[in-house]
Amino acid sequence: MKSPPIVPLPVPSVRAYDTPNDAGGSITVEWELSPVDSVVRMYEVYRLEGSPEAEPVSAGFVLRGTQKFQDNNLKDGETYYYFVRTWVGEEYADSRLSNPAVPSAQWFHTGRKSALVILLIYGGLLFYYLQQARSGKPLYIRKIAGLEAVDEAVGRSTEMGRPILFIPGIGYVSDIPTLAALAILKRVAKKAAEYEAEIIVPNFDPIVMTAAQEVVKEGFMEAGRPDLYNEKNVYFLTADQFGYAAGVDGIMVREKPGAVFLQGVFYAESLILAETGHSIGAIQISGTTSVTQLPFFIAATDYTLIGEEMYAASAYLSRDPLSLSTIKAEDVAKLGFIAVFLIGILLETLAAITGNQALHFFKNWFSLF
Amino acid sequence: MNLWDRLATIDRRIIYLLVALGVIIPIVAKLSFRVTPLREVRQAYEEIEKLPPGSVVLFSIDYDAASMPELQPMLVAMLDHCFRKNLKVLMMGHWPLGLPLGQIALEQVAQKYHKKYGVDYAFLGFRPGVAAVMINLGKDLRQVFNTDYRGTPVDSLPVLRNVHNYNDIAILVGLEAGATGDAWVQFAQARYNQKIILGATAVVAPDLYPYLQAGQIVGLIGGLRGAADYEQLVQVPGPAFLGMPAQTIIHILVVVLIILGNLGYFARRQGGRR
Amino acid sequence: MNVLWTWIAAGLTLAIFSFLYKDNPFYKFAEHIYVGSSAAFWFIYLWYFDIKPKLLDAWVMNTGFEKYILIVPAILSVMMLTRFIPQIAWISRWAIAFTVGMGAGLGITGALQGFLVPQVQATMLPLWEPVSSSTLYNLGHSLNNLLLVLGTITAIFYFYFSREHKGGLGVLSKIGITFIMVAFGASFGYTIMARVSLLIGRIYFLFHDWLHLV
Amino acid sequence: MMRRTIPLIITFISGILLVFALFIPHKPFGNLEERFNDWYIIVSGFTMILGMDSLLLHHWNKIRRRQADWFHSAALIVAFAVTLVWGFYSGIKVGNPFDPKSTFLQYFYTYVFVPLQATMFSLLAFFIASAAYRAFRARTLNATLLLVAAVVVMLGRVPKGSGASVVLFGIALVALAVGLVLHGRSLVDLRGQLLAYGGAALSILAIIPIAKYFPTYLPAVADWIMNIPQLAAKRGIFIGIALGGIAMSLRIILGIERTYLK
Repeated sequence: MKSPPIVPLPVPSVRAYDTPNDAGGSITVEWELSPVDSVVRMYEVYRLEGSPEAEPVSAGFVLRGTQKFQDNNLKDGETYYYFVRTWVGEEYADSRLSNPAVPSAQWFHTGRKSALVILLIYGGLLFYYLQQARSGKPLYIRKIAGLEAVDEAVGRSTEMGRPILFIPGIGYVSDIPTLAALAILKRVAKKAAEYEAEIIVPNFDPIVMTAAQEVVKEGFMEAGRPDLYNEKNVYFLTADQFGYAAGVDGIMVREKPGAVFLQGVFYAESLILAETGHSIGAIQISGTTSVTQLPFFIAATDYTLIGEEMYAASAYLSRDPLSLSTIKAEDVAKLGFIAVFLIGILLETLAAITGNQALHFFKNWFSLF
Repeated sequence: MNLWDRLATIDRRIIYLLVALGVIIPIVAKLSFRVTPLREVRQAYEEIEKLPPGSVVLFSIDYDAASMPELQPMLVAMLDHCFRKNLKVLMMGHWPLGLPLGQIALEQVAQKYHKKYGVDYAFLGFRPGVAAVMINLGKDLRQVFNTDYRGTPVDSLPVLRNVHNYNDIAILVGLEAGATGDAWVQFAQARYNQKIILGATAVVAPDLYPYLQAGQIVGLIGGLRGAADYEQLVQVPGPAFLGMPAQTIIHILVVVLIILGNLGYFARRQGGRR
Repeated sequence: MNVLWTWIAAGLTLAIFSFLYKDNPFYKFAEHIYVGSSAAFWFIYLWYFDIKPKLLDAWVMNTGFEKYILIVPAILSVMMLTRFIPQIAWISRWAIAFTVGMGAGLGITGALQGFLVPQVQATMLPLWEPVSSSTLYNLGHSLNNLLLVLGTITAIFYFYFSREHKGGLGVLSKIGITFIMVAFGASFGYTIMARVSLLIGRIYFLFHDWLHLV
Repeated sequence: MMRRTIPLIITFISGILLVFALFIPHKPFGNLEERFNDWYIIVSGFTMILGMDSLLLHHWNKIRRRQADWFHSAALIVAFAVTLVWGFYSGIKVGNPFDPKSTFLQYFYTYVFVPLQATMFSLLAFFIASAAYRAFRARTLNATLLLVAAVVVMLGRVPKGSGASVVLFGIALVALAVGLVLHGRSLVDLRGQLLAYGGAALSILAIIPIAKYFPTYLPAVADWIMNIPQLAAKRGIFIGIALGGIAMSLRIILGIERTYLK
């Protein structure tokens, strides 16, 4: 496979600069492609430390068509020079030396300014409505069917003389949906204690287990029945996704719960659990923010808390005015975002019709780097 | 209970049975839908086909049990191809939990062709450091693997005696469930001009097409469909090829079940109104 | 040797499948084996891939700040284990508080970077864009963009909590839930193929590796 | 104080620091997220001990009280012990139990763990069929749309060239016609009846052209559903989840939401 030799041509220009928005120790090298880029095997970047006369060291290489290389693990404050070696087959050609560049660390990530502005405005809204709540302004929240059904499910299960099964999913205590699930668990536990029903909570994560133990105990205390609390019913199964599913399936068919709650983070095991729960005739209330699993919960369970409804649950169930106020702030933020969409859509449409690239400024402002 | 009621309330066990039969029958009966193999799979096949006997092919197992349904059939079919063509096979991997899967396939197919360990094939195992391993393989294989997985020095294995770096490896086959494939292209192809064929899960494969278009890999096998194509090309029908009809049958079964359920539902609702 | 192991694997596979008919001693056995061995498996995994490299090896290899900062996670770990001693079990809350705080912090940054800002940007679509010379194609393209925007906005209105869904809001949220249902149906249908692949793998194992019928 | 206030302060500080870290690339914030993650992984590794204690105690009690299935509980404890001992034994012998020459990886992982995991996972093929059959009923307009979207996407994914989808469309349209006739018979008003019967006739007539052209375009229709309405709704849900998640996180950081601490 001998092709006629092609002479490697160096890249026409090389530029080096401190990598922006980083913790220091990094320089970005940029170049224009070699005129023979289509046959280039790779671009190898060489680094010279301290002075243009220093010994060149290979810093790394990239594939053809690439114009950028980030050189890491450098010393902040030191001066570096670069050149790019263009490889064609076993031949190479070196570019001229780049300008000197000095790596340093930055204190603000300019690529994330839009995120900061959004966070500040949204945070301001949240604080504003928290203050409103402190001044005692009543807040309305629409009915959420899945949450209305919680008490009913516990009641019906008790009537049938069956225990209640609460499945907190396979999330960790650092997952927000798991914390939302614990808030729902507290309500379920309280109701169960009122009805003197048994509640079983099998766990995937040991920390969630300890938190769940505390939550159930608290729920029983609030109902005035700490005597009924049995810590042995809140236990750990296994940290294996499908092992957990196998174990919970076993609990379902043997304990025959009358009500099954599937709340928290779920992955593929969601349908295994929900179908088994359906097969034993339990009332099932599910909720998750894992969008890929929602279709299966919708299909196989009686009530489903979709995404954000789950986060609203703790406020909804506790009717705590402070929590409710954050939901009001969420709603105002939604209107704000819709307004932003409309402005963006208008500007983008104008840009597309007039061909005026400047009109993209609004959309571009939201880019994250 | 009339017919409509039955249609609306088919027992789930009957559905399970139908699903099981829908998968078992096409596999056992070796039903097949002959489809034209995708071009990128044929390309991979031909690259291996044209290697002279004795050439060395290095397999890299870069997946684990979760991607087994898609990637294991590819591995088996490609190994079959290599051993049948009397090529020498080396195997390594970057995902420690996937290595036993690779090893099982290697032993199985080697046995089928009565190949001898150490002479016709060797299992190198795993070394930490993805990029470092790839780069050092280009310098000296012995720097990375001085022994095989059992601790036998590579110099005492005839299959490895003349293998020192990528120059001695005709084709590298990477089976990918993650981003390791990109690293192979970057380090082995760009740096050392190694010929690479990648097999990937249906999720990963779209990310690898640009390499194929740029000529940086010489073949791409994507998902169960790709595996089925390769099995068809080497004429060893395996789970992928035999599974293709099962896929279609289950889809049809589900649609028919939905239709039946709705027919029963509407008929009952009508009955209820009377 | 491997034949025996293949029989074990096949036995466990069949035992799990038997659950589809109904709960039975075989499934129970396989389930208990699975739960018990997987609990141990993940402990070993965490030990060799997390605790050992990130704590023990790091302690040996690092120096100075990077070494001594490792005392923090070590103390947090010990705090967690105080749950074994009821009198001081409350100390574990400090460690739980750290993990929860971390989750909450990541909850904010992840939602901002990963979801909110990119999705907001992606929704800013032109409602008329001459991408092709064919007016019909442009019309279709614009209609798609309009549907994307409409679906996104109405779905957001479905999650509007602080007002009753009546009147205009009621209409919008109804359109929103319609989009959501279509989306759920579509992703359900999309997933079936992947799930069938899994079953093909198991059936092939039984008939090929175990029974050698195929 | 020690039991309630300090945990709230710890939560506040660790949460706020991570939010700052998003905007500050400079040390020590730049790699804070990574560092916290490492710490978290270490801590969660140790808490596995709590989990194992809970699991073993649960089953030990079942054995002690000779409860139903105590035999299986014993099997669980034996399986646990064997796995643990085997894993660490392999670890000591070859340095790491996940090394290819470790018998733990070669036998336990390959012939016990993987088959159990894969088989449990594969049950989904059965459950997805039974769930679809039971749940996809055209009860309301939304339920109908859900059903139609599911069926179209499903058929759009069937590999081309099998001819199966053509046959299927025939079946589907005949079924639709029968359904419409049945539906029409249940209606009282003449206009509704006419509509239903007309629809039935149309769907029978449509069989030939649709069977001929539709399978070719079905994958495109399926893609369209995935790329337009599906994506739109998902975006709306994501934005809601993001806003709700930020609010919930802030409630936690500020100590308003503290269910987990009680």
